[in-house]
Amino acid sequence: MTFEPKIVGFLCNWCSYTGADLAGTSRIHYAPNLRIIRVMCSARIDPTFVIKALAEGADGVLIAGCHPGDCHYSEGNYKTMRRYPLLKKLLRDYGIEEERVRLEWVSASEGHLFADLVNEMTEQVRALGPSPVKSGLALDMAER
Amino acid sequence: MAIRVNPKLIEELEAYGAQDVSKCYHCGNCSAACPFSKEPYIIPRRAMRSLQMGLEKKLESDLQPWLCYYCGECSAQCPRGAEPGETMMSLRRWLTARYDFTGISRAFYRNWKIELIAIIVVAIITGIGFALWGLNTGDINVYSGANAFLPASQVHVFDWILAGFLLTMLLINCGRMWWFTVGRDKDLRLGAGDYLRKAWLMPYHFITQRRLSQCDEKRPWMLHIVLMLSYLTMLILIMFFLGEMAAGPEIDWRVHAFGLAATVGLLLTTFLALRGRIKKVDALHRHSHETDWMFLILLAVVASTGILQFTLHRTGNDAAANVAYIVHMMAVVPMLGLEVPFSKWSHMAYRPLAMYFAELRAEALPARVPKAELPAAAEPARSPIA
Amino acid sequence: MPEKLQIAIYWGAACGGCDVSVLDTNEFILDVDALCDVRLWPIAVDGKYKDVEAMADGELDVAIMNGAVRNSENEHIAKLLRQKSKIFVAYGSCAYMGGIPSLANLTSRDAIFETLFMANPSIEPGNRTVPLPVSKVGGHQLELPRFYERVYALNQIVDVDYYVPGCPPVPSQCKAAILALVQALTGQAPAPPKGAVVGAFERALCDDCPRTRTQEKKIKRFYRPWEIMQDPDVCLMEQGIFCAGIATRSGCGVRCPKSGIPCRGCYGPAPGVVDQGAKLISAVSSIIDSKDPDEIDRILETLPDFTSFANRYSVATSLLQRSHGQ
Amino acid sequence: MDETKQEHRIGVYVCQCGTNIAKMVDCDGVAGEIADMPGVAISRSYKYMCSNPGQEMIIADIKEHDLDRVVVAACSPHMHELTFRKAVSQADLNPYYLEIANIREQCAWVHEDRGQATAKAKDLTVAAVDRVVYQEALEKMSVDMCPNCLVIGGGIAGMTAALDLADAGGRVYLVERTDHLGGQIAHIALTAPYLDSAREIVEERVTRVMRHPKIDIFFESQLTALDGYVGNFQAAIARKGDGAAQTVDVGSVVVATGYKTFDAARIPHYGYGKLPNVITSLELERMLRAGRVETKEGKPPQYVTLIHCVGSRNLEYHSYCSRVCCMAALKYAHEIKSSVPGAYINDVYIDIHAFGKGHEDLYRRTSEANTLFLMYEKNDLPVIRKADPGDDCDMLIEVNESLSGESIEIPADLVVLMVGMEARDDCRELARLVNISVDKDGWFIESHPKLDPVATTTEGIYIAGACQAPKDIPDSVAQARAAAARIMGRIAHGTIEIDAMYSEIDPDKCSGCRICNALCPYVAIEFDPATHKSHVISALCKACGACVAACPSSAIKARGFTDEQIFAQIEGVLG
Repeated sequence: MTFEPKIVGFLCNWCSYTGADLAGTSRIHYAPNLRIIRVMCSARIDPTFVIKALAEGADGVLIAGCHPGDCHYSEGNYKTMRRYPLLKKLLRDYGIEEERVRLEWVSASEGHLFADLVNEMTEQVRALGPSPVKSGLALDMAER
Repeated sequence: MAIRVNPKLIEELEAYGAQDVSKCYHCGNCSAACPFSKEPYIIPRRAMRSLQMGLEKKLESDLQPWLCYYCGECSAQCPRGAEPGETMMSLRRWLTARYDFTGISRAFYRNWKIELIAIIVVAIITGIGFALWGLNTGDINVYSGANAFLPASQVHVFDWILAGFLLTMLLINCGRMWWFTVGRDKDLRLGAGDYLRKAWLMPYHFITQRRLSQCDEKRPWMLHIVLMLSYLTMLILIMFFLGEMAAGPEIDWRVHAFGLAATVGLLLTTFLALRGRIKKVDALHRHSHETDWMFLILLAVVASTGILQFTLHRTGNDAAANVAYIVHMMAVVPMLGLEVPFSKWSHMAYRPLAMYFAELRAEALPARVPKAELPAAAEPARSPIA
Repeated sequence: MPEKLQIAIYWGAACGGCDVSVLDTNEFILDVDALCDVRLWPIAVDGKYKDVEAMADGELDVAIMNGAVRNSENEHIAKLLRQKSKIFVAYGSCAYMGGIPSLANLTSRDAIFETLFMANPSIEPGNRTVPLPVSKVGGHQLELPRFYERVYALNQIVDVDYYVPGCPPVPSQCKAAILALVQALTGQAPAPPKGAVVGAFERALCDDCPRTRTQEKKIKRFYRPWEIMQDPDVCLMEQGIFCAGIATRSGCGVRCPKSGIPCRGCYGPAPGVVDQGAKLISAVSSIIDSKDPDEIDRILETLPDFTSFANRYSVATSLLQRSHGQ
Repeated sequence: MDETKQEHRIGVYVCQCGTNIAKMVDCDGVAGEIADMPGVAISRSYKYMCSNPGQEMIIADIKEHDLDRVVVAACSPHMHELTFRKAVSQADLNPYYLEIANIREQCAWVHEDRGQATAKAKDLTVAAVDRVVYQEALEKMSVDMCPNCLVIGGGIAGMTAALDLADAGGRVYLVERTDHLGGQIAHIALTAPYLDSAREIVEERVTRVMRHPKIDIFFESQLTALDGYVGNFQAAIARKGDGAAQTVDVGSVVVATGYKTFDAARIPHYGYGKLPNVITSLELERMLRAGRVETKEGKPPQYVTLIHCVGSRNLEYHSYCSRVCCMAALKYAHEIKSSVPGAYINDVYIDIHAFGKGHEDLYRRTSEANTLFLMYEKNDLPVIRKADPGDDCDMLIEVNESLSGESIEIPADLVVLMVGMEARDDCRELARLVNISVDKDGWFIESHPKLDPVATTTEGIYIAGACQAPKDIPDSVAQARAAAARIMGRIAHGTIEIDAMYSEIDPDKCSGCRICNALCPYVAIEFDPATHKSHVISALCKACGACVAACPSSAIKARGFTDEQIFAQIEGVLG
């Protein structure tokens, strides 16, 4: 039985979440591995959320917001854009493949793009295998 | 080399009866409605455009107006009331004036009074001429035979001279038409052979009016056919059997049957045409140019006086018949002398010619333009959209 | 005056600074001595593990342990003290969050051994060996504590009652913490809720920082403290010097920033913050003045080794716990 | 977390949406499994939750089983969140005690495997249940509405808005950058399509504004600062030159700063400035107002050519259509004909946009008046050159005429460039000042292109006239009056409701690091130097949550999207 990755997606309400809705209303099929959590703006996405998701057993995390320049709150997505590289540094240092966490821009009209993105990311994470974060502590406790 | 736009041309065309040309905004409904609109003759839209822009040379060398028979569909479909049908009509008048080297028809079309005066003058001269001539050659009470007031043999000579004159005029104008539409087009490569091979088209279309018969509305075609045949019959009778026609008093059915039939045909068609123009039912009768009226009236007079003198002669009133004869000639001479080469009547020559030339063009440029079904004709298709 | 409180002070994986910080309370130490019997404090008084093992459970009133758990000995004593004490206090950043030693969690035991013992140029190639739990030396069997794959904060090994943060806790806070415990135990004051952080405040460092802050926190590059002539009165962050104070619990008296040294976060996350490192990410990125991904990267290059800034003392307790085992 | 849930009575409703959801998701199954979750008092699956019976069911259950939280697993919250909030509040439960799980757009419609879709639907619903227990009762907040208004710009839009507002009784502060009112219309002789006098239109407005007791006009002045929030702004207005600004209290702001005409010299191609008889529409207006249309040589032109879309509908300059030039050109055709009866008018255009009331008629009338319309392709601009000595005209314009397909040359004595509209140079500056956004062309962005073209993304700031996009007079006036009406509505209300979703700072946690201050796109966060703490002006906050994520002390709470709620959801979806 193949490994089915669990991916948590944090989507901004105005562009990406609406884009996901569009994928739905257009009946575009995509992989069922993504679990979407809505936030008003990608700038609301505290890196803690991403780390929390990984700690809770997510194999991948998707952060999606409006395209730069299109933010409903004028510049929220730039704030997200600034956090992302630091977050990746942190993950890298903790020995977590940075591909597990992706920042993407999806507009309200990009239902297709969103579906493709989910499929592509699902395969990417599937290829990486289960997240090393999953209950890492417990494992070490056991082998100690 | 860019063509110079000439906004004044429209004004010139207005003298020929064009109106509302500038209303057209090229939606193309007219050409969609026209049964003949087909590359390279996008009728009437491309002509409308050339006219709006005043592309004089282009219009001059355009056969399009002659390929339109004014069924009126275009005007009916026009959302802007730009009267494309009437524009085509006025273009035919304008072209007639263009083909005519004497400038007479230009004068006629631009100012109908001139035409009227010309007709009256010619009529009076003819009247006086024939009166004097008759009086000093024969007896006013004798219609035919020896010392007839106007002996057929001599009138015959006059007819031939007149025929000769107007034939020359007409031929020269036709020559000019050829030059404008075919001759001067350097892209055309035509040998004598081509001209001969297609020559049959002229009589064919002259007699059958084939193209007109392709219009959805058949009535105009039938009238034209009747008119053409009657006219033709008359022409032959007058040219070759004038003696027999004048002879009498007993009726010689071998000729008179034809004569009477032709007269009826002429009277009938003239009557219907006049009625149409008065009632303005059909599109082609809605806007009449003064020249149309004059032509029809002349035709009516000619036909009626013709039959009148005939009846009077057969009923033994030779003197009255002779008077009627003079009146008859007073109408015949201006009609043939003025209308045929310089005015409306000339289209009977230009239309078949147009079909002929169109076919020649199509032959000459098969590669450049899809050969349309009759008339398969062509000029370089320039417009990307028309 | 009730009979003396029974206390033990012990160090795990630590530098010793915590023990010194207790001594730094100066004459207060005499009050402590007057109040308490110190049953175990390797750095100050004599005492044997077996004495502790001999105690009855809960015989100790307070066990104060500093340092993290790095090896089997640390774990053994931690569990032992927990078992024998009424109140178990994690003292100092290492005990509280893993501290500096837990930066080792970013790598693996093998890598550490390799660097320390095998690839170490100061060791003769012939004698190179790694610490073994059991080894024979001159016919004698020598046992060493087992070196764990990772470093653990105390609460990951045993149940901790109170935490005293700091690297080391400043004497004033040490004093305050001990007094609080004593008063609780002697019924003079209500005991702090279990799991409470004692000897620190309930807000982030900025609250006590004398440096002025403006709205204009916008920087085009970061500076290490020695790279720039700093304005002593202006927020270090605003001068481009990465200071963890914004995400660090106050209590230290803002010693570092006051002396021109940026805070490194030894007092741990501000109350209510789940992950100090994660919070520092969004805080720090908020002051980067650029909308262009490439420029942002360039600016961040001026902030090397970000993780050991963000989680300098808290790798062990960070939410991210990658398994080293496999 | 289960403990927290235990104390609650949660109602869960799984919608089948006819077969839309039921086809791919085992709704009964999901409802069944959820029923066993701690805290879930009742869990149902129903055909159409959004239907009246569906809503009634929720209301009834809340009363009967005294539910304190409601979860609806159905379509996207964008679809029916408000519907169900209303239902919940009808049962006297706070509407924000509701959470929606989107199992239609995110499951039923996008997955092919019923098993997987159902599993995912369950995860999402579980997450919603986990989240909903952390939901809080939120109340909409209301603030007082100051009846005074600030109108920026004394053009037709600004004056109209000012008059409507002042007539309604509020005080209006009208800020005009020049020393006179009237704006662009002051330069126009007649207006399209009815060719009536612009002067009359504008003069009536100007006199009324000048005389109006409720309108204070600030000539040669501009806004230098705008603080506060909807209903309670403080606007600083300064005369050009001197720095001393006067501050006025206003509740609303109408931005009506208009446009600037495109500078024809930017298209060297047309030789504007070099060929003396190539002029702009503005210059022609001047001639028409003077009642004399003539060439630089002082002769009446025989041929006049109007060239459309100068600076508009052209990728090099502005891609948009300036909207008014077509009608202006037609208007000119008439005006020129009446002042130079013999003139031939050529109208060189790309497309004639005659979209407005009476426009098509004007177009028809003009073409009937023998105006020659010549069409050119967007990217194939006409070329103007001096005519040859022999010609009866001053210039020749070469055009590839697309209706005829001919490349032609047009005789011209006078060429009129129909220059378009562009945003004013200071648009971005002003946008920053009043905190609204501009699009790529510099036009102010409305809050919704279709449903709310008058308001902006900042509460209390409205836009009117050509500063939002090229507009003609009626549209500008309409927008101005709409803005005025919107404002009056709010004034009449006395107070304004502010969405319950906003962020708030816990003063006990705030350390005054001021990281959040600069982050807020709506300058809704204020730092109090006295207390050394920041606080959110909730009326200004739009709940984006940027500050919440950034706060290193976790001192800021996004109402409706708290950390606890999202953590719970994360744990929920990961089962």
